[in-house]
Amino acid sequence: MSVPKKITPEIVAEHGLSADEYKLVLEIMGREPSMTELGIFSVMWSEHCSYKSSRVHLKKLPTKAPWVIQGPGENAGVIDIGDGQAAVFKMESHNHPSFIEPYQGAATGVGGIMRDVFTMGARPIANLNALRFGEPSDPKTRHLVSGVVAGIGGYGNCMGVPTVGGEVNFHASYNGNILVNAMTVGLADSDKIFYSAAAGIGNPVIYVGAKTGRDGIHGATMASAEFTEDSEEKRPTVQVGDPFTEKLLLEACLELMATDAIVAIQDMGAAGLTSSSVEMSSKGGLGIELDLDKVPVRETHMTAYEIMLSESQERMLMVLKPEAMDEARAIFDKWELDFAEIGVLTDTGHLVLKKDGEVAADMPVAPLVEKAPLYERPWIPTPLQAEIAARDVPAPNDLLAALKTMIGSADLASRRWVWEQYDHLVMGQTAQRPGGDAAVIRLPGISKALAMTSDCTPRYVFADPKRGGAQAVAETWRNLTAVGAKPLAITDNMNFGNPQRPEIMGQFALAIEGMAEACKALDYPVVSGNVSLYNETNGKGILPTPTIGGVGVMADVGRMATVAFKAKGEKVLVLGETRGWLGQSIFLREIQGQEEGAPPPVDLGAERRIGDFVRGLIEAGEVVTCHDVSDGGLLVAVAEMAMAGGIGATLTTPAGAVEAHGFWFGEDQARYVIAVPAKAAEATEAKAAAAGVPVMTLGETGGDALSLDGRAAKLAELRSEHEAFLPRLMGAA
Amino acid sequence: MKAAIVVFPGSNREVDAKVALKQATGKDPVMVWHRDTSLPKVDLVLVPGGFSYGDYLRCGAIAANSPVLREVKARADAGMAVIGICNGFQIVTEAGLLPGVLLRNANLKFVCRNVGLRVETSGSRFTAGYKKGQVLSVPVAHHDGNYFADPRTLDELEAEDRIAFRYCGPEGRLDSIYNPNGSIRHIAGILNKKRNVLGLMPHPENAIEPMHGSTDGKALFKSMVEAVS
Amino acid sequence: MKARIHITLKNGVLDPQGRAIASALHALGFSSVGDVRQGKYIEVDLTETDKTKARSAVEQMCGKLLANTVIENYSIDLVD
Amino acid sequence: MKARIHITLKNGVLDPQGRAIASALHALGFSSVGDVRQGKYIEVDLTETDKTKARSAVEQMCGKLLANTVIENYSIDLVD
Ligand SMILES: Nc1ncnc2c1ncn2[C@@H]1O[C@H](COP(=O)(O)OP(=O)(O)O)[C@@H](O)[C@H]1O
Ligand SMILES: [Mg+2]
Repeated sequence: MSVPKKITPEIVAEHGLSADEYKLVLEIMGREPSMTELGIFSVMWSEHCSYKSSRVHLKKLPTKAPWVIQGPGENAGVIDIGDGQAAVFKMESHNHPSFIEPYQGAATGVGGIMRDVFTMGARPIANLNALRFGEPSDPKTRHLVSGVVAGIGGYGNCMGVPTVGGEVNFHASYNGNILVNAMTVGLADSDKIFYSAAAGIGNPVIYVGAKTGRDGIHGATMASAEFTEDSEEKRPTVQVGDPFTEKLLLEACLELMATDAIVAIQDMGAAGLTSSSVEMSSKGGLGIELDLDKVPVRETHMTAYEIMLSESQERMLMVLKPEAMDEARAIFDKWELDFAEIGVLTDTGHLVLKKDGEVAADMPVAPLVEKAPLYERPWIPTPLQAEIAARDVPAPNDLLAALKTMIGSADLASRRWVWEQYDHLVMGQTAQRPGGDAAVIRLPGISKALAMTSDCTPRYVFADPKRGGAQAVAETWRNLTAVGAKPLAITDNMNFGNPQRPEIMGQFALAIEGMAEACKALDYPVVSGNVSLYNETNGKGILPTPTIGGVGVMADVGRMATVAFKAKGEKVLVLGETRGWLGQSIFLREIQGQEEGAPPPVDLGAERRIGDFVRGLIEAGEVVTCHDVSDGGLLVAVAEMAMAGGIGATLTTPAGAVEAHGFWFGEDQARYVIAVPAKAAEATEAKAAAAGVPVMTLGETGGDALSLDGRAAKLAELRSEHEAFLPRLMGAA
Repeated sequence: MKAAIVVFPGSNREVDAKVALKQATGKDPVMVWHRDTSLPKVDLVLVPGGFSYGDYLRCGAIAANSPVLREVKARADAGMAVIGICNGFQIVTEAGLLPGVLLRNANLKFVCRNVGLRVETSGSRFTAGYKKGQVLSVPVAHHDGNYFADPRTLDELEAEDRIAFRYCGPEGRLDSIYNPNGSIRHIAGILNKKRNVLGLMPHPENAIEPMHGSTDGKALFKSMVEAVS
Repeated sequence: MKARIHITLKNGVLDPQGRAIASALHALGFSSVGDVRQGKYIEVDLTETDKTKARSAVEQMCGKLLANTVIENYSIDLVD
Repeated sequence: MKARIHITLKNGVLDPQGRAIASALHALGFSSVGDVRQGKYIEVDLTETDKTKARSAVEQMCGKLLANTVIENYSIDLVD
């Protein structure tokens, strides 16, 4: 048992609390806190739980729309998708754990986000993952890629949830700090959503799932050494995931949710029993009393401090109706999971923890939450870079040779090596597999489907955070549109450096501004999200990476569009304006070796007009082949369509266009390439013109090569360049 | 035809299998929980894919020792049809209903993709709907599908026409580049001596409608139904 | 009592894990490495205090569940 | 020379496999079984004949590749 200890400034600092914050603790408590109480403050006031640096900015994001059932603030966002159904989704980071132990770090990240979604009453139907690694040549990269991908697959595959999409980038700024962002989309009945607000004084508080061990205890260095009797070896702070137990927990929870037993439910995420019990009671405006001796533990002599701060995985906290206890217990028995009544809701407004007959903590809940520090940290805007005109960028001798280099480069190469390690087909509803613009998952029994994607172009955000923030949102919207879905809402994962540096805080503030503008213009609110700060090593931040996860819906999966060319002799058109924007382009970086210039402007009005037009064509069944234009520009987009379909194309640089390399490799936004039967092309062009959508003919499908202005590259050759990068990097690993 | 699907803690393709059986039979199969000690009277038991008991220890080993499997075994010995898909193949193999074992994939990685499958025999109630030599496109999704048995067993399987499917290229050619897991002699599925038990790694239940990109799995379920009616 | 159980692949059974480890070690420059075989090591705590009974129980555990005797051998050490 | 390497989970690290094995053994009626922990057992053939050099090489192999020292411990036996 813990010896009452004098709390020194060192102990306070080790708990991540500033002197001012500790003063506030003393004020709230009216006395010196116990170690357990200090631990709880430290967790609740951490950046992760309190959003103390980010909250003032996050408030600027639009979160409402008629179809939003639950915006940010719960375990996951919920949107109405019609027919009495709701999509429940969120994205979360596991960056730091994944760098230390890539397999378990990534695996437990996936486990955590799935719990967030099924806590709301939804069955997870798809997972996505957005990954950022250091340079391919960095000696650690290979090990990290291999472990992270295996960990994501290891957890998701075992859960039987298909992993259908994501993104992978490589950049030196992530050498010492990779990003692992995992997203889960779930499906629920819109009138059967479960929330975390506790209610009903006297109702029992139930712990279910796996046992509590000393996993990942915050501040483990000092806390465990001080408080455990056996200090023979330094405790590892990484958590080990057990997807099998989580699968049982999922099935047991969903079975219980089909009954009427649950008053409130909350998963034990990063801050374990602490944040779950505090959040449930604070949302319900109640007190809560827990008997920590009743918590199922995996190890002997666990202290109150350790039990409250443990980050053991695969656990949930629930408030049940007393009369439903037996029924609930039977369900958890069936699934062979722990089920323990560990406490009760009270009218005291206090969190009271008992351990070994003593009171280990007694603290008011409301101020713990409401008085959490909130910082308006100073920030400075990112200096903007000059625009780069295509004519000022040297043209390559051979556009097709440049294309080959680009599609074989780290950021554009095929991700097949990654997604083939993920079961992307389980559940039998995968209508669009990884490799297209967005994944599409049909809903069981009907022809409706959800489309989902994750996107961010960190180099744009770095060069111009506001533009980059808007671009990330717009790109997800475009990717959903390109398969024929109506984009409904987003989740976000804000990965940034140290917020105490004004230039980093500037990136954050401006990226949010850009995102907010795009969300508003596109009627595309934010319903959930996550913030991960302090992503830096040796004072060098990562590229600012606000990863966006978008979800949309389509009425008829039979009309879904895919990127693959489907027939010979079709006309290839580009919709949207091509101005040859080479600043921050892949062309500039991979061919000219420059990471420079202003990123492409995002015209949200054009974005919406053109996207709505394209979606209209797809919904009308007039277009089944569509690909948005993003990294690498037009020629890369067309090459991807040709490789996917196994059908080539003959292209001609339009007369009067900008410089050819600007035209083919520029990264102007709000563009889509479509292929339509030759006889329909004229009508499509006329419609586009009528809708104010710029349209241009690029060429015609056919053959087994991509020909451009008389030169040709065989598809087989392009494909082998495109497919080679990851297998080569990863070797036999 | 009446069919049952055995569900273990950690099974995850039982619903996919249910949909496929329903499509073929017009009826919902009975779902049997692993703790059940008796099986309903059925013509077919399907052991589905997934990660029974987390695939801990060895894939399928813990499930193979469950009470319900003892019952499945007794029925199979009496001639009832049993099909084990993926984890189900591992389970029935561990239970001794089929010879050999499924080792970790040769490159140690999970693999999910469509593979070419060559039908090696149409002489079974499972494969009667295919022509010998026909090439199918069916997905695999597994970490441990690397079939292994000693040469004598393999020769026996071949001599008795008990290899049901082999991994192959689009034209039916056998080559290690088409083999997703390193399985010996490119074996993807095998039959028992009495030909009433089939184990296979690929997922025919994920190739039964145009949206799946292939409907080549349908005939397998149809054959099983026709065999009893 | 505690049983320490080693489970190893029989001779002639392909060992993909062992092979992969060997080639990874070679790639790391460990040129003196020859064959590598990977097996399992399981520790089982037993309340049984009689050594003969304990051994026979662990034998059964191995035969029934812990090892797949088609491809694996096992060996048992008992320690107090 | 041959190195026999045992890789086990550190104290306090969750061992889902061990737990699953324990409950499977209970279900099979082995009631005297308590805790079960699963580790790896790796045999590496070495052409190196000098014991000291061999040990230092195997130490390196463990640290770099064979064990995940964040969550695992290892021990090495050398035999001729
Ligand atoms: N980590 C990953 N997991 C699964 N799928 C991925 C992953 N990374 C990329 N993909 C898939 O590869 C395809 C190409 O990705 P990307 O180039 O980022 O697409 P886009 O440029 O259209 O956003 C997409 O279908 C995407 O979902
Ligand atoms: Mg796209």
